[in-house]
Amino acid sequence: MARIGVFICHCGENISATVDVAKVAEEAAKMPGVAYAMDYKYMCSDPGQTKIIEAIKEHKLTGIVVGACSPRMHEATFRKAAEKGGINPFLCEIANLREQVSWVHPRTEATTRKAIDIVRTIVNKVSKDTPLFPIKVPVTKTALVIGGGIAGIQAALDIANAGHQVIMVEKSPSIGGHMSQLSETFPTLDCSQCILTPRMVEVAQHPNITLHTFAEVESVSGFVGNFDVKVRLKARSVDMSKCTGCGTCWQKCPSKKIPDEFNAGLSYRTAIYSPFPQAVPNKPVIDRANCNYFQKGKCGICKKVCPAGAIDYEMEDEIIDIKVGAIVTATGFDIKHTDFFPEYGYGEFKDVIDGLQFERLASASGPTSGEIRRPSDGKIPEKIVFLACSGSRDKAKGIEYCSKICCMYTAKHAMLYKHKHHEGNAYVFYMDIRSAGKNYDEFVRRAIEEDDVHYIRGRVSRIYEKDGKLIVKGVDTLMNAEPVEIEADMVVLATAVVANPDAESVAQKMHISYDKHHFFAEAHPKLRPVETNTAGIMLAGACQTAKDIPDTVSQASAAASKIMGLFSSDEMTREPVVAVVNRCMPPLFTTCTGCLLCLEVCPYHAIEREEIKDRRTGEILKVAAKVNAGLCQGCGTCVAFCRNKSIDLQGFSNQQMLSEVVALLNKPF
Amino acid sequence: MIICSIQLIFFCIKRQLNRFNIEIVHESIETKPGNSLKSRLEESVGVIVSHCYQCGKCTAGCPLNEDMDIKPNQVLRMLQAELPGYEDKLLSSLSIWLCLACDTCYSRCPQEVKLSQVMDFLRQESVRQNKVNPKAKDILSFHKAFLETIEKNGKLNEVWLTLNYKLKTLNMIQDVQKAPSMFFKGKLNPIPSRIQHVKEMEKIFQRISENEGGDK
Amino acid sequence: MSEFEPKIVAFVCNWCTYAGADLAGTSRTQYASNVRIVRFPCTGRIDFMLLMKAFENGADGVIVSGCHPNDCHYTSGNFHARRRWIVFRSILDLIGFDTDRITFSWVSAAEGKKWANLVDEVTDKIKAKGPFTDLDKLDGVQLKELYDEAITK
Amino acid sequence: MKVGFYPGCSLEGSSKEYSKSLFAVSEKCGITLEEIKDWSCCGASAAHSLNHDLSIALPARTLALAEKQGLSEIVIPCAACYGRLAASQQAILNDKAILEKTEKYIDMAFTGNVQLLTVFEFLQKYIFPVADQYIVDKLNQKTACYYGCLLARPKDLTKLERPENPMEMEKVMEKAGATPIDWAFKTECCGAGFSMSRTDLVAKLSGRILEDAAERGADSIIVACPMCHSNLDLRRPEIKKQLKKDINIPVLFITQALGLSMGISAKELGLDKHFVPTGKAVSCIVKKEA
Amino acid sequence: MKLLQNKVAELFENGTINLMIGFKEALTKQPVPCFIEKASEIEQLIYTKDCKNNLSVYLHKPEVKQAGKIGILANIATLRALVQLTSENQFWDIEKTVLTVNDKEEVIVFSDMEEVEAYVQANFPEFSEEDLKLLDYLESLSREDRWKYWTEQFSACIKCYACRAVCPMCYCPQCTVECNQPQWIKTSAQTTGNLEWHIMRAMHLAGRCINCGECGRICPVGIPVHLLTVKMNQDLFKEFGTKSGFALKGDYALNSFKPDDKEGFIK
Repeated sequence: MARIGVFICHCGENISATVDVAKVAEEAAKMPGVAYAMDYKYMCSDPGQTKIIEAIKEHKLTGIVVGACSPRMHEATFRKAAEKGGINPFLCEIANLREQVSWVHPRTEATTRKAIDIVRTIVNKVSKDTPLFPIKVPVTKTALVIGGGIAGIQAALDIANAGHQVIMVEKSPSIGGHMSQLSETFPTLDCSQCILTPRMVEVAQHPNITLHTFAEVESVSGFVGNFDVKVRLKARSVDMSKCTGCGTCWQKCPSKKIPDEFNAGLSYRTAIYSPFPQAVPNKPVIDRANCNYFQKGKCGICKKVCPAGAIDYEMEDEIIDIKVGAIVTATGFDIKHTDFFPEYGYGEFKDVIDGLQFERLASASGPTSGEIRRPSDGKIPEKIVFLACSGSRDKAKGIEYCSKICCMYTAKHAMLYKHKHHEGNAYVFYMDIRSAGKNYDEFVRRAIEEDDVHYIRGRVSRIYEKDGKLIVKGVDTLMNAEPVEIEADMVVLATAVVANPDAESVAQKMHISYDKHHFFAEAHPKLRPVETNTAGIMLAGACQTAKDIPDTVSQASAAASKIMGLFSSDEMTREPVVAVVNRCMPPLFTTCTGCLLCLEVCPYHAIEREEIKDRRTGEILKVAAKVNAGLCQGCGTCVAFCRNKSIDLQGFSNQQMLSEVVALLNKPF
Repeated sequence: MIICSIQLIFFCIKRQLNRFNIEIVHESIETKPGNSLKSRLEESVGVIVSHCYQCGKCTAGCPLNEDMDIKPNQVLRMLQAELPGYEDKLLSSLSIWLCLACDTCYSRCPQEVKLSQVMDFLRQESVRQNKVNPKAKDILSFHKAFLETIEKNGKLNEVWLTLNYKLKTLNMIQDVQKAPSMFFKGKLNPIPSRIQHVKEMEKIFQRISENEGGDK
Repeated sequence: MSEFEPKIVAFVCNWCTYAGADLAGTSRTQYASNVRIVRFPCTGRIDFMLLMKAFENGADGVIVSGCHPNDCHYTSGNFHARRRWIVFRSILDLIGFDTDRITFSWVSAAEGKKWANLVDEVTDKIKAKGPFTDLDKLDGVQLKELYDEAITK
Repeated sequence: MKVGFYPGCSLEGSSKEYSKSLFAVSEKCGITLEEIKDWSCCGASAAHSLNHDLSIALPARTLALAEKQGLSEIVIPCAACYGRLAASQQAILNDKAILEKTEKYIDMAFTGNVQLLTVFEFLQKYIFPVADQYIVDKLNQKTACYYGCLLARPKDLTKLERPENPMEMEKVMEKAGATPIDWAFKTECCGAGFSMSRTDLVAKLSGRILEDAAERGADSIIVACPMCHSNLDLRRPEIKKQLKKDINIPVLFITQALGLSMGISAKELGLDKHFVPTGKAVSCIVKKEA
Repeated sequence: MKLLQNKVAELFENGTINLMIGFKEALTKQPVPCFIEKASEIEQLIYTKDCKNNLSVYLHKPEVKQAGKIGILANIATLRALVQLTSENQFWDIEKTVLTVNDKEEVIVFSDMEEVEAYVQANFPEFSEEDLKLLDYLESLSREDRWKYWTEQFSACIKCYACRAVCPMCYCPQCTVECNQPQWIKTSAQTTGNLEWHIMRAMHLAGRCINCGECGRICPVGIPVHLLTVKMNQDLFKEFGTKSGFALKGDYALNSFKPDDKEGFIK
């Protein structure tokens, strides 16, 4: 006979404010199989846990139910306590009384009834629980880093320096990411490339890092410690082993009018190109969509001029299979472009540019060699208007969130402009200045106080072009909402930070969650900010949400350390929530019919054919299905699929699920 | 023709004297918590003023921003803050009458606040509480003349409207020079065109005014 | 007589809808207390037999909810579940079972609000429909009636 | 082909030429416009300024009549009327309580199954497919296509592809052989309903519009709203006073311009009814080369 | 008939089979199954259009399996069953020779299952018109009337499980109704339990039923149970294009999916 203990947590007042916790404990005590019930202010606290441990011993409990917050919060805590008390941790289950009861309902009897129902359900589940024992699986001590921006670079270097193998996959021809495009960085105004390029080179030369640029992840299968990843190495059309990076090919390439991604479309590049002079690896690729040879079938100049004979038009995409134990997702972000703003001209005014374009204009390696000139006619603008919150915090445009970095980089932009043109006028339209960060607010104040940037509080309604000027119609809400009209030479929109266009499909390949803006979801917003809900996959950088460089680097290092922890032992234990095919006495052996239709259902190919043989004669007595516990992830799809219930899922067994349903019902809600 | 016009003027004056009061009931409403201007607005129009975060984009784009005594974003600000005196100030402002309902504000509003509906509501409240700004009397008179005209005729006749409006404002000279040329271009039709079932029209007005009486 | 309070059982997956319901809690989004959640690892684990058992044991409505297509934590559990639901609905439809009492939905971990709305909507719908009594009327008398009928023939 | 038609008050009075030209163009293209019997005024800005229920009930009466008449689609050339009718229909269909209330007011059933067409939608759907065979002349001039507010806003009612810089009218003008100019005041407000009550403001707003069109070299301004037309055409003396300069660009209705390209006479299109002489626009026209 | 008997005699003679499952005449119009163990008994073997039984159901019986080499005379439904069962991995321990008589009354002895598959695919039967008519009628009813119809039907069920016994696809050594931990379905013959039993049966056979109609024919209280699975097969074909008993390499709707399966019903 089961002896179950029920422990109801008040969670301070979080639960007790709307649920009559004493009543719940009282009712629980009456439930069949319950030997002990109590309520306490903080079950998860040390004294709370001690109470559980003592109760287990004192009342000889065989299983416990904790009515508290979501099992996603403290299941592990309480299972550990149960273990300390001397019972199998899987005989401890959580009744979710906070997230799904007290926080979502008012203080009524119905709410308390719901709490009691949930406790009863879980008591019934526990009474059908069986002890389970963790499964050990080996760990492949190689990490995959997806994305070669500053986040990926930092994570890869940290893991590699700890002595583990790292494979880095970057989709563009060079690593470096958005940071390599920036001019100076706030709040120190040090040159972005100067601090980044040494890191890039280190990645390329690190003995523990294998770098695949111009490559993308095709698929991810397997599970923590044992992921199988397919990587597509896109055809570069250039043999990396022969190419010396001399540059003859791109100097001679006749297709010269392709908008240059690195310069945010402000200049042109050739069809065979290396994105920028400090690229790593600094070897070109052919952009086949824009190459005369591939599009029209004639040209072939690069092949003729290449002194190393490295050009290979026949090259094809190659898919490689790699095995890794953990993954860092550092796929970065995108920004909205000026065509996202109808009221600012649908991107049709050349001198209305976005922040990244301004970075390129201000960068010494940019198309104007660092002179700030407007794109339409190359004139140096006398008046620049910066619009913060362009698209951010704009529900109507579908982006409610703050992009976090714009306040700072707008201040930086205005400052850079003023440093280069003391006589020029810089105006910043803003709603709020969000400059929380070390030395950040001081930086903004410097722009206002020392560099004489005019900050105007108000949003701009419209921009139109007249006689080569951009008429900016704004408002000064600090001046009795006075309408403001500025005839500007150039307008810089601090456009919203958004997820990469392919973020959704990346997330789906990895089976990680993402939010409605397609930013990847962390496992817990506060306590597990670098892990995803899929064990073994970590997040770093702006693919999770808009981030500045210091935050990105911190998160990357955190992700790396999570992985180093994972790699610190040769084996890892997995939860024994796995499917099992039943066994019984001969001549039946198992009720499984051996139809093997479930083999197709399993997403992990964890089910295999098993021949049950006579030990002496070797004669096949029965063919049945068998679950490989090492591969099984415990989804239970096979369990619901099996016609005659021959497979069951440990921890979510048929008996448990059915008794939960029965316990819930048969009485008024 | 002349007789016709005289008849028309005569008729208008008569109507002006025993004016039928369309749906406009003057009354004063006490400001109680839960019955504030804001809560009534949110209830009847469904615009939530707290959505506005005062970026000022509405004012920046408003075609008449310079002429408004209270700027569009400030209208919302006053509704949000609900400080003593704001309500009176709002209802007796000129701005609410200057709003052209061009919807430029709403079409660019990042928080999707339907400001033109707020303005409609405030106008109706202003009339109801008899707080119309003196400078807006002409605009109000025009609106009233317009509605009276269609109540009686079902559709608009510009001569009819103009005369009615001029009688209300006693501004006889304005636009007089335009009339002859419009007339000869065939744009003015002194004989009031009417819909067939004028009675239906009156009934609609009547039912609405009865229903509103019942509501309060 | 107090108002009819429907009994609704929700069969949800652990990774999306259960997390979505948790999010509704963390964001303090209020919704009808008529729902009781049963947590499964995946929608693929939800046996159609359990839905029948829920009705048999007195549920007035059932919600089945999991990850959106392509978002399944286990890659394809929800796709298999979706096929099963299609087939299950068609058999119920043939038999004339009131399929309006079963609501299928996708609620992701980010959709706390959607979860709350879903529960409210289903609660209202079932309230309007009234208690589920189709099964209550079945047992007991028919066999005897049938026997009597057979005898008289 | 038959399409329902709601003229609205202005098209019977001060903007007769809009109606006249629309009929001329439709007739040319074999489209018959069937007027809603006993239609009444939409209430315009007066109704929604003073009485919310009235602003829904007045258009609803006309829409209910159209339903009774069995019209499935009606074209509403006046942008203001379109705005009121569409807003009313949307409000009723979105809220059952409003539907019930309104049906009581108008004492008629309302189903909302009449589809409302703006003048652009009408041209696009019925005139465009056949227009090419009737277009014989080229307008051969720079036109400033002016939308004003009510053709462009609110965006959920007007259904324009690019509400901040719409191109629907430009497409019509290109068809008619004109060169639409790129200008900044396409969707700025002209002062609309203040024509009579605050003529000073109308002069200011319409003045800006005319000024920009003139500075960018427009030969004509094309409109599709009677209010815009009367403010830009009729209020020229006040605008002159405001700007302290005379701008004599003629203002044509979109249907007039299209009619001209189809070889319909200026008189038939009502060009003689304008205050600003339209000769300048007509004189640019050349035969379309085959 | 002689032709068939000669052929089978030949098979006995050359040792290809040592048990023949076929049909013999009965008192009723419909022939009944017979088991022939020696060549001398061959004379009773017949095949007519009225041979409707699905003999493949006997292949699951241990007594039959013990015989070793089995010959089976199959109508088209039986052939489909053999194909489906092969795809479900059920014949790993059985050596069988399949015979059929085609439209031209020719006797065909299949040399392997691939030939059976090809024959089935070439002669794939339509749904019977009678069944379709009944289904159409049911569909024309209101939901409430359908519910009434079926619950009345099921109230008559006496849980004799004849439908299961006669079904070649119901070969589980232990059926879900026999599970008692947990007890999924009430064992007594009450309407709710009966309803659950039939819904479950339909679910388990959806996409696997080969439309032999045996279950409906055998039902002692005359419930048209086969309609449930016929309808399932019809819907599955409409929805996913799958056919049961059609291919050896399975084409089962419920262990596969397409990312764009319909989901209009999902909120």
